Amino acid sequence: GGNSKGGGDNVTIGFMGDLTGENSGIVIPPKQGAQLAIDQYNATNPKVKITLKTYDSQGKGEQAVPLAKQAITKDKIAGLIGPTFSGESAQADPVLEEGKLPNISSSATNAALATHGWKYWHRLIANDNVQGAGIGEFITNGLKAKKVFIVHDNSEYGKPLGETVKATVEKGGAQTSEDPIDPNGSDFSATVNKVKAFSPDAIFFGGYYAAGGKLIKQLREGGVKARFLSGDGSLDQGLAKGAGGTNAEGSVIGCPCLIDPTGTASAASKKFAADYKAKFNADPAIYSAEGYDAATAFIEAVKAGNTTPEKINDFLTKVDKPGVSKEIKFQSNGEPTATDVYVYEVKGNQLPLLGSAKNATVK
Amino acid sequence: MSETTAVPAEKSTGTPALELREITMRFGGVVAINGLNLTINEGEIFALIGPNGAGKTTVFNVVTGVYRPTEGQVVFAGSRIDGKKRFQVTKGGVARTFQNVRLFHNMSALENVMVGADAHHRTGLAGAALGLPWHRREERDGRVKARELMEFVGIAHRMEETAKNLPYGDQRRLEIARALATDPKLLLLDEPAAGMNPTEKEDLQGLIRRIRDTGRTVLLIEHDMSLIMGISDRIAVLDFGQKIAEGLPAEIQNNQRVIDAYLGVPADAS
Amino acid sequence: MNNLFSQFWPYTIDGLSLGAIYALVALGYTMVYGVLRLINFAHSEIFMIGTFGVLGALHLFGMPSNVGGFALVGLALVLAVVGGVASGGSAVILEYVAYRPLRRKGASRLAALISAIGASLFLQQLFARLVIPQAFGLPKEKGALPVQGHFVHRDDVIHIGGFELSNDRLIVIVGAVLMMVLLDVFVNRTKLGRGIRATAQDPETAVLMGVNIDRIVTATFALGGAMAGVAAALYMLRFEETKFDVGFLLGIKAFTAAVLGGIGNLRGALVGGIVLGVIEMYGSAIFGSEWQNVVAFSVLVLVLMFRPTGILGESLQQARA
Amino acid sequence: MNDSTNRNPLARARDGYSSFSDSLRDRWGSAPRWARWVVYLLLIVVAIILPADGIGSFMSPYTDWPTLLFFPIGGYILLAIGLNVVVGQAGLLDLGYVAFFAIGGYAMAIFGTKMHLSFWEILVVGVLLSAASGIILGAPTLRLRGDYLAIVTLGFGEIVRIVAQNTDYIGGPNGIGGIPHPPTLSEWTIPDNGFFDAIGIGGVQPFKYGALDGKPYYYVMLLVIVLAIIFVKRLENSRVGRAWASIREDEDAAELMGVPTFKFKLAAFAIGAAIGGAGGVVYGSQATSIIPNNFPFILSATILAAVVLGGSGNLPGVMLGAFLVAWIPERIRGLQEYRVLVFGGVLVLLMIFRPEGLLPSRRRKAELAEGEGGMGGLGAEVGGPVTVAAGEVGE
Amino acid sequence: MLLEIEDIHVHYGKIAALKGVSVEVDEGEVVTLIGANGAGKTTTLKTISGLRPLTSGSIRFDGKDISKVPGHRRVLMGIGQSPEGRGIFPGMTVVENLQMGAYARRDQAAKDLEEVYELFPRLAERKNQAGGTMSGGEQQMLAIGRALMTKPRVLLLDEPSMGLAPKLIQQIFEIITEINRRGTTVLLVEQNAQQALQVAHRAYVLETGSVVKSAEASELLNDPQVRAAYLGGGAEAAAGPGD
Ligand SMILES: Nc1ncnc2c1ncn2[C@@H]1O[C@H](COP(=O)(O)OP(=O)(O)OP(=O)(O)O)[C@@H](O)[C@H]1O
Ligand SMILES: Nc1ncnc2c1ncn2[C@@H]1O[C@H](COP(=O)(O)OP(=O)(O)OP(=O)(O)O)[C@@H](O)[C@H]1O
Ligand SMILES: CC(C)C[C@H](N)C(=O)O
Ligand SMILES: [Mg+2]
Ligand SMILES: [Mg+2]
Repeated sequence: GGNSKGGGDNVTIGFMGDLTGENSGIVIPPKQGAQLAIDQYNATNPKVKITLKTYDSQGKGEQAVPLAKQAITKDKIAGLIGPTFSGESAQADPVLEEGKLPNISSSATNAALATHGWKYWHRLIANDNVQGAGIGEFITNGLKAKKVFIVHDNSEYGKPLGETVKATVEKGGAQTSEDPIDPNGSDFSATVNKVKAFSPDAIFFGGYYAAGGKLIKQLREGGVKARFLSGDGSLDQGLAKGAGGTNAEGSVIGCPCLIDPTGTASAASKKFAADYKAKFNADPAIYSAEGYDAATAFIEAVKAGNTTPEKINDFLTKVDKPGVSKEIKFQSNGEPTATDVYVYEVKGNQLPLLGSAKNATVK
Repeated sequence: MSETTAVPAEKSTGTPALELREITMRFGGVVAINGLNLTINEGEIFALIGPNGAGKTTVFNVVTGVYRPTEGQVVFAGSRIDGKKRFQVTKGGVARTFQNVRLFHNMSALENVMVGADAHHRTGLAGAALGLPWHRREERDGRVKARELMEFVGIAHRMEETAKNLPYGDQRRLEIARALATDPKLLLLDEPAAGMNPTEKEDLQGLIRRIRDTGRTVLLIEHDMSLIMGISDRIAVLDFGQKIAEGLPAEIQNNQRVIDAYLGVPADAS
Repeated sequence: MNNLFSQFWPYTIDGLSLGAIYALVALGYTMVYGVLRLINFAHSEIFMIGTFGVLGALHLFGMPSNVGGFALVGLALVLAVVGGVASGGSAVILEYVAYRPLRRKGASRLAALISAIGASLFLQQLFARLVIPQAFGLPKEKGALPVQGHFVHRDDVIHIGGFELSNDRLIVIVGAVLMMVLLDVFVNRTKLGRGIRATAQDPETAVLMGVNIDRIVTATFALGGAMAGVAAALYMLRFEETKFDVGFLLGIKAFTAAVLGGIGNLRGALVGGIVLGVIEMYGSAIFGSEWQNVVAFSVLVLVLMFRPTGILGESLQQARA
Repeated sequence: MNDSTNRNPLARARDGYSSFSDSLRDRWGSAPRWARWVVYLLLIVVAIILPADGIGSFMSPYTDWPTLLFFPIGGYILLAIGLNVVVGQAGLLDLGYVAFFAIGGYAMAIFGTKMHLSFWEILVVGVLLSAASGIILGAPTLRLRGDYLAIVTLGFGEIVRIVAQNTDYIGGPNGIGGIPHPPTLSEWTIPDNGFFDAIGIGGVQPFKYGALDGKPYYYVMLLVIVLAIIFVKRLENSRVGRAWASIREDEDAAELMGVPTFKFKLAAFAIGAAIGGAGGVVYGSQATSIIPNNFPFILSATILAAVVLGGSGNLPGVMLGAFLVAWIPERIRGLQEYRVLVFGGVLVLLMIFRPEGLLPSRRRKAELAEGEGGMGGLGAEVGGPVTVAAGEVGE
Repeated sequence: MLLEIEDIHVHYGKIAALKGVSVEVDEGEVVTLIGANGAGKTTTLKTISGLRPLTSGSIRFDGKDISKVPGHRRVLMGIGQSPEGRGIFPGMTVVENLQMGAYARRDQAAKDLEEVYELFPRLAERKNQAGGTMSGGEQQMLAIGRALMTKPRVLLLDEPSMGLAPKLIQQIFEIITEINRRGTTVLLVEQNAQQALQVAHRAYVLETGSVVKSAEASELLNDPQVRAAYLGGGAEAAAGPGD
């Protein structure tokens, strides 16, 4: 085979995720974040330039796996940002591991991903155990809910998240009931009726916003008034849009991420928000900063003179640099060190931050 | 019940091959067969005639297991066959042709006959997949038998042709060859001469005789009187699902009830 | 179980309104199947096109908001016409492009089935990649996203104890049954209907009776498509959202309903659709929503084991003697 | 074909192709035994050097060629061979064939990760399990005719997938990860020198199985495919194949000619299922993780498309069809988001162009031309735009 | 000439079924086609009614070239047919089948329905039975009755006597004579050549896709060659048992 095995004056970093599917709304922001970091780096005229190559898996494992192989054997990229969803990660990561390709996910949160002893796998967000516990605690402490209904989309991401939330609120003394939905279905009335029968104070949905919006709509139309909560998969304006009217108003969305369009968190965050807005004419959204930071990790590696996957991976074990979203630093199992969960509220078209899940409250 | 009694013809051995006992077949309100008793002896050519809709084809369908009779019993070679699966009836020694030709259209003529020959073959999946000698012998035998039968019915030159491309008359012959391949003791022919011209009918007549001469019993439905009168040993006449007459050709021809219901004019007048 | 008892009426009504939509879509499958013996896989896309037709019209004339009462009935009528025309028209085009050439060559039904699958993929992607982005001003990568339009004001029109019936569900159920009755009368009483049935049973002889088969086939697709279009309008009334592959799951269910009722049998489609919808709801109540589709298909298998040609049996064409 | 002079060039090209494939078949049919063996051997040699980079750079500019050869190409071919038994030979429309593929895959995953059986053991177990599930599905439903069976099989496919999705023991939606590769049989490396390098397989370790090198897997798939072909071909040319054909043509008549139709239909189902299961086992061992969504309905539809496109009932045709259906979407990856669109369109066009399939069996060709119980009669009328092309219309 | 068939060639795939057949039928005639199995009689009728495309040659009806006219329009022009194999709509009742015969007509068909019932009382008895469950002969009656319902100018009958009881066969030929007397032209295909020639004015003999003879019917009836080939050498002798 003929391609340059890295080491030249150009290194390719990949980004893999759902770029055209129905949940692409939460994948485009991290991609743009990564793009921004790399463009900024290349603009400094470095010796080794970095190219970002995108792989559109549509969030599906069966598409991610061959793409991963292709990235390794054919494109011979040096590092990969992604895959973005948990399901596709579970399928593609073993291939990346065997192919010894360092990868950093900016958003795959499934807890089990960290349990395989993978050496090349990393992520820059806290996992669903953390997220689920955070949201669960918020439900019992912040909301003081006594009856919680859990809905999930039976996906690799939604189901474990829903179940963690369930376990957490049960520990917090709440009564629960549960019903999964088929995210591709259109009629959730069976679930709505079940919710009505249970008459909960709060409903948690583990899943992505496309289905979440529909669910809220049908719940509200079915006369269910309980507060709606969800996780990072729903942290997108698409949720409110799908729910229609003011149906989603007041819903609370948790995320192990800080979205900071106004740049209040730090100077770096402020600069990032400004640059992002300038480049993409949009505020940073979910995981934009994490995408940026994941790219930064690779950029740092390249800056330090590492251009082969092996060496870049070695570098990642040691990297410790303040990023936009958090400290860029990995534990030995690939998990990030920071573990904060934040909650956001749906207000019209916006998703303002309520605060840290630990101590936030709603009116 | 009919008042006529069976008169054994001289050619039959007198041992019954097929017996229908009090068969009734109802379809909703239609009574297609009504308390029919019929005995066909080994080695005879027995004709079943009657007006359209009298229930003749239905008799065939009951005998071959297509329908389970509403009432009554079908006894073949001493044991009851009503209620048996269709392929078991065939393996037991009863084969038929159809009023509307039902060949395996897109298989070659030879293959059609080989399907019939397979009725008595035993090779299962394993034998065929592993190409066991037993299987290969059966294949060879089947092919030889099929060839012989096609010659026997007079369409040996059509061996490799696709069945549906054969002229109608040859299709009828092919159906007969296919049925013979299952090695029946009793062969049921449903209007085999339909669509044939008189010359061809004469050939057919010879063929049916030769089939009988190989030791088989033939039960025949036909509307062509010259054929019926020419070859049947005995004849039964159905009308509205009931037997209105039974006997030797000469008796039937002149039976007034038969003439009224069926022939219109005495058969030899045409 | 408890859920089912405490929420019996809601489950039943939701099942009926879901089933009504299944039934209307099933009609298209049943008609086309009856005449061409073809599982028209692209029928789900015909439905999808209907939903976008409806949505497009709403966008074009300004999305109303909070339509309720008699205005909603009126709007439903208008949308049904829009959906019917969009779907009926595209069904006719589909037949012309993807099936007619095959018919001319005397192709097998299997070949037509594959053509149908190809057409189904093609139409889905055509909408996802080109039509939706164009018509709704989205970037072309976003054509796969759902498109919404919110215009219905829902309230309960009947309210007796636990029995609550909302206006949208009422319109869906009544609308579907009405269409079904109209179609049934049409097929059984009119000359064109007789032509459809004759073609279904023996096209060649139908020609000898002076039946113009091409016209019959066109009419069949137009009618079946129009029913899907009406279903699409009712669907939009209920769910106010659609995307390029809405038809997929619904199509499979509708076909299941058609088979359950007895394929080729128009009344069977109604019965099958309603039974399937209600059973899905009850099943979800008892076993959990994740088993909804398993319940649906299991019931299908059970019914067919006892009635191999569906609840009402075949009718447009019957087993030949 | 009649009167080809007044036809358009496209139609003539089609006739040319048609008569070419006919004459090819004739020659094949009359070729002596040794000649056929030479061809078989040549084919196998070609299959062995197929994963070479040189071929790959043309065949697959966008994805890794050996991996592509293993799956989808090899996988689809195997599945198509299996489905062809059911659809092409016995004439039973199965729209849920993916279920057996899934059962094989899950067998590999479960026995590999939980019981620690080795790949070769699981291959046997998986095949038996899928065959058994074929019988379990078939026994109650094979009484159904035609499209009633189709929808029931479709339902079965969905049931299998959803049950997997809802069963925690097998990982629910997460599926099963960490599926072991087949044990390495030998570290032997094809010498990386002149000849082997020239044909592009130098340096390959054909018996060492890892996630990245697709070639060793491809060879396993190849082996299974060859075995399946031998098996299926022998059946086809025997009493069993004849029984299937007769059932397809006229089930009632077949039964009245002594064919135990139920038994043979069940056998077709079981064999199809077994082959699908074998595919699943091989696929699972290479994928290292499987989830329920790897087995969607659309895969059943795709395999069916492969069978029909290639020429239902004719093995080489079916394999060609599977190859195209697997390969075209990969080859046109350059079209990006339009590739499924184009693929759908190509399917329609191919069916319009050659409704009987690319390499139909002669028997099937006649049948398709006749359009038995199909759309044939619906095009039977004279007149309309394509009058002359209706030369083949049946009745 | 009402119907002129000129040198038509027709193929089934690659097989030539008709190799230059020319037949003429004049207004008010009964013309019969006879010939062995596979001679192409059915194909000729199907080609006339537009079910098979022509490879070459032409068909003229009432002076107009109808070679390219779609089949259903030919029915409107006045060509009716009772097809080989009967072509009963199996899922339609007997009445509905008969009504299908009047599909292309604009006028009232109630009177004709009564006439058909009169001709075939069995059909009246079984008005509401599904066509597909009728016996072979009953279906044949239905097919003929239905063809009569089309009130065609020329009626194509493909083996109308096939599968009928002797008594009915006589009746069928009487009916043919009768409708011809009332003004319908008939083109009759029959295996029962003897009787066909008795009712026909003229006849054509087909052999493997070509016309080998055409003449007045009465002439053929006495033609020794025809007698030998199509009327059965021993047509009379065969009535008794034995050869
Ligand atoms: N499945 C069925 N359902 C209802 N009626 C039936 C069915 N099968 C047969 N019949 C009726 O039963 C009667 C006997 O039919 P059968 O086919 O046995 O007549 P046949 O004696 O063979 O007549 P033909 O000489 O016309 O073939 C007919 O009146 C027919 O309509
Ligand atoms: N569907 C078909 N496919 C191929 N060849 C056919 C088909 N139908 C008829 N043929 C062939 O065309 C020729 C003429 O057949 P046709 O049916 O017109 O004969 P026929 O004179 O009506 O014979 P019969 O007396 O048997 O009805 C025959 O050689 C026949 O084999
Ligand atoms: C983009 C994110 C919402 C993805 C989600 N956290 C997952 O693990 O699948
Ligand atoms: Mg009969
Ligand atoms: Mg004929």
